[in-house]
Amino acid sequence: MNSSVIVFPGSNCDRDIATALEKMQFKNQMVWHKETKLPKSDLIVVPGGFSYGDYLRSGAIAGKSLIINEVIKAANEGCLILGICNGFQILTETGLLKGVLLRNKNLKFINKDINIKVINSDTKFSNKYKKNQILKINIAHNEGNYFTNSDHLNELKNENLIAFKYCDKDGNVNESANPNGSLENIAGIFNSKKNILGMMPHPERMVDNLISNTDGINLFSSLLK
Amino acid sequence: MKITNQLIEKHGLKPEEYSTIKKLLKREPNLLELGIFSAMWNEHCSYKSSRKHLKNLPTKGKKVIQGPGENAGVIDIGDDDAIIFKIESHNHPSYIEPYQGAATGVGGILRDVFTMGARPIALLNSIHFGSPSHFKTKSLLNGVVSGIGGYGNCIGIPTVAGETKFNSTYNENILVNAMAVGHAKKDKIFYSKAKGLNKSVVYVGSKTGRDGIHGASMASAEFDENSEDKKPTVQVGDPFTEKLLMEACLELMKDKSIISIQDMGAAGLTSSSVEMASKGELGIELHLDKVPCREENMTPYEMMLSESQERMLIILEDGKEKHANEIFKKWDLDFVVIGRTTNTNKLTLKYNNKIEGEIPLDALASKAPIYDRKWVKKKLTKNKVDFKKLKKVKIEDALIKILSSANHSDKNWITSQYDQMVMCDTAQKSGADAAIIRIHNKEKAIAVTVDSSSNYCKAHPLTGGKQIVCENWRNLISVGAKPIAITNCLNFGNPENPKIMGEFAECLIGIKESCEFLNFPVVSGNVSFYNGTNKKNISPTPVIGGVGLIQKLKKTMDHKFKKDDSIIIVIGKTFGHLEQSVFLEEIYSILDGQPPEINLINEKNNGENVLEIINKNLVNAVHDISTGGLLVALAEMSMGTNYGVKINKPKNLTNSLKYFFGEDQGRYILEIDKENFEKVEKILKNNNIFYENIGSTQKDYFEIDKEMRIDIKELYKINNQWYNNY
Amino acid sequence: MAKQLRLNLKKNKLKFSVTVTLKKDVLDPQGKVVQNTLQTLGMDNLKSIRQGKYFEIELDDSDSKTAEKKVNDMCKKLLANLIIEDYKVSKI
Amino acid sequence: MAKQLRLNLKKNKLKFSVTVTLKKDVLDPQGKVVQNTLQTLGMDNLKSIRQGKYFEIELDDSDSKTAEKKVNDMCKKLLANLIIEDYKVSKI
Ligand SMILES: Nc1ncnc2c1ncn2[C@@H]1O[C@H](COP(=O)(O)OP(=O)(O)O)[C@@H](O)[C@H]1O
Ligand SMILES: [Mg+2]
Repeated sequence: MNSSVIVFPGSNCDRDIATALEKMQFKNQMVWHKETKLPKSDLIVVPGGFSYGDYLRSGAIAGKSLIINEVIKAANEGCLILGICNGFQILTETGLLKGVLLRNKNLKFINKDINIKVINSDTKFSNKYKKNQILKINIAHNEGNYFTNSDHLNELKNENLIAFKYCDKDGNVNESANPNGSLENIAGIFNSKKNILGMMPHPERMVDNLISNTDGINLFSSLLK
Repeated sequence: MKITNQLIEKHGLKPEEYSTIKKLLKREPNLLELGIFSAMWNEHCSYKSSRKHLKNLPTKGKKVIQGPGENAGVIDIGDDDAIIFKIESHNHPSYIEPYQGAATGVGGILRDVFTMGARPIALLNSIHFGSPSHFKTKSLLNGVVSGIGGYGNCIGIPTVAGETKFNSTYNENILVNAMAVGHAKKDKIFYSKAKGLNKSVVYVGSKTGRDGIHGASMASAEFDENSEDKKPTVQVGDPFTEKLLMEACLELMKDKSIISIQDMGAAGLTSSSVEMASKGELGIELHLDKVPCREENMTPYEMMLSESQERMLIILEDGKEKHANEIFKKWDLDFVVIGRTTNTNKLTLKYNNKIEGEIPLDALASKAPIYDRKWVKKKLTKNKVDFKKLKKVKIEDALIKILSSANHSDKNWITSQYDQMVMCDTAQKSGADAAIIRIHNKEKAIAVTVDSSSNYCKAHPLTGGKQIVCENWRNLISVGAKPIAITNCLNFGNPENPKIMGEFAECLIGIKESCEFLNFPVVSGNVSFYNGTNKKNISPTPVIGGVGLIQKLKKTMDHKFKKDDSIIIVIGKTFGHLEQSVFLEEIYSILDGQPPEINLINEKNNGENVLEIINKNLVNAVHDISTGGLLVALAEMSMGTNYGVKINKPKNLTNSLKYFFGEDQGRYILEIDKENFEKVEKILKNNNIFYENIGSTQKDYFEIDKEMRIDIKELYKINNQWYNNY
Repeated sequence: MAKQLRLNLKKNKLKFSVTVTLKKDVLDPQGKVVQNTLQTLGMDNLKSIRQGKYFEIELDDSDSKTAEKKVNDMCKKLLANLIIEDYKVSKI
Repeated sequence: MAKQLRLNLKKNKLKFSVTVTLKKDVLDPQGKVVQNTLQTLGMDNLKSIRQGKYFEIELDDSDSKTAEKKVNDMCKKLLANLIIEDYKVSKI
């Protein structure tokens, strides 16, 4: 499987995701944002970090870069797109995913391991997980507070487009398990065709027991199927 | 412009120093030259008060590739890997503007490390605030923590360890020390020494603005009638640009384009150009009209003294300009050839080809003043605390009071604001005795930690100096790392005061003794004097940053209890030394007495044995005993796990408070499986190590026989309240 | 003289201010925290506070109409996220 | 009637806008990046852009003088960092 990781000035999880992809036997390429052509890829990853310093609004400026037009084109042709953290923010800024990521409700950067629940395990990104499976996974962001209008929220629910929700270690989805104030504890969503996944937690940080755990591996192995 | 006495004073120069300048120049300096002397001869750049004492520190060793004198220290960790690290203070700016002050402190120390060719892999910090009840403390804490996080998170380097302390001695002068650790290939280390004539001197990075022009800001009325607020003394950090600068430099470092490279830190363009040229025994000529400026009409004076962040000076090999330029253009950074190396041994500054200033380099560097300042020894107090006179306190109540205090509360509120995981090599995060960072794609790892102890250093600087090095060593040992070398940030008051100078001199003697004995050399550091106000200096606060090596990281060692019913032993003797302890400070507000003694022989033996036991896989958890003593350490091992302890009451000590809260040095707590106990015992006996079997772990409860019993969840709660309630 | 004038015209600097604020129905966590803080600092009678962004934009343009249009374009294209934010341009 | 009036007076809502901008000569990293982006997006003639903060503050106060003083206080205490920022209060 061929993957491409888009690198913006200020991306800083690009090496991490590349390491994880290579570990999972993807054939990966890094793509600099000024390039105008994407290599042939089955998966495009928009990585985490602080593209353009998160200045103005996180993801806003990367959303205007040259390469993004190619990503949009590829997305419309059905290519799989994964946006992690800042990548998720960028995807919402481009309109590939609906909604926005606002400041965390406590106005602080949050880095910790939290739990999420797999809501839809019937997608290219999540088929190796079980529905309602609880994962322990790292988050690290300033703006992860997902918000969208009620029409879109209904669409997310009715069409099973919510990928993950924040929960406690027993799987309860409630206010106290919500780290950042996200609407309905949403941690990740799909677009309506389910070829695009945006998520705040970092699966690439959970592929190595010595460093953390391996709860992120199945996301990558799902894609390989 | 005429150089008046007032102008000289405003540049922080003494009349005698000015006479020396005239002698060295054989004429009067002009304003630009005066500014340059003031920048190079100030304490921060010249180390004029400290150099004499720093010279005594042990800086060599088998593993030392580069000791003090370069941007950062370099050690050998085997194969072709080197670790490059340094700590630096940013105290004053952080007090004025905590967010930006702390942020630019992080930015500055990162540049010191990647200048030498290292990719930074970890950030640490040591932050000291005034009393929590002081009206400024809360906003300073908030600002500093978010500034440190803001910079490190954005640039994408994990902040993995640190220390946070509150003490009224810092009410008017907080401390913000930042440490950066990087990894490089041994044959790809870059130095600042210039070589070769007529080489291009290149300016890269951000544009120069009027930030932090020092001396000048105060004297500005003299040469610029346009008000004070034109010249901000606090710089604003731009981590995004720094990230680009770092990537661009590391990219350029891949081949052989760079002869020498130096970041523009304090005194910006002045110190970087002077250092490069004087180390290379060359001259340097700069064309200031070429300097990329952010503001209009900047004068040569302003350009030379600006402390704008995120800039570097590079001397390139012939013909590499185009290649280098392309790299910096790719990263959207300024790249301008602003000068050349010369054979004049002078710093020559031109603007539109007219000479604006010219100074022999040795006048700025090797002939800068060095002072042998008066200092007095601190007498070791004979005062003992009379326990009979103290109000009785229950062990449990004392423990709870300590665990819920500002200084001993869980630091989660802070550390969750730092990205600790980015780069995916953080094997052990904040919260442990030392953090562990794996070398990317390798089996080996390094351990890093920072420590200080201002109470001990205040009470007796020599003992305190020894102690901090030992504590740092212990923290590295506790996670299974072999300690290799340290960096130090020496935060002191006014060196012109013989008492303060004495604290400095004696702390350094202490540091030297420990470092020598433990074979734990100093490879880099920073001195920060003049902390405090005129009348009130801060307690002496040297901060030690240590690096250790774990040859093969198969699993990490930490201090959390792992199992039910394992044996708990204490290595090292417990005498019950309570003077200068947290117990006396927190419970009785007593600050009198001697700090605990350091026995370097025991320290070394105990540490080496603990390391052997860890390496032989015979132990589940290890924790050094530091402030708070045995009981606090045991509580730290229990909280957040499912296992507490059942401790036997001490038999041979009359006072159990002394036993449980005494801060005798050189001690470790080990959790050992019953089936491993014999093997451990054998090692310890063979090596004549004193140890005590004090009890065992048990589920859920923290218990001292017939004395106290409390649910560890309760302890955890108590330990996690302070920050959230503050 | 005419040349001089043209030069002046060309060099005409126009300055605009832009405020970008969250739409009414979007939660403003930042504003809320600032409000709470101010209230604990003893600012009584504070009814509400909302936070937004502010830009000062200078254009080298001779015509204020086209310049203003350009600034509006900048807002739509980049400065504001119209899903959640409103903006206002004024000449200063 | 008199009572009614007083009530109204008391309920008088006063609205202020506050802009907080970085002092001249202080680096504005955000503004710089935004400016570059707008320029690459083809916004010619853009001379400079600086970014700041904007607040809309409502007070329940009867007297506009004291209200304005309060807002100024807020700025000094919390909204602006006078070391690097300037602020401006206007009634709206
Ligand atoms: N400002 C900080 N930044 C990062 N980590 C911190 C900070 N302050 C404290 N810590 C972490 O909290 C833990 C406890 O600190 P401390 O009590 O000083 O440890 P020790 O006594 O072992 O030196 C350590 O793991 C330390 O790294
Ligand atoms: Mg420790």
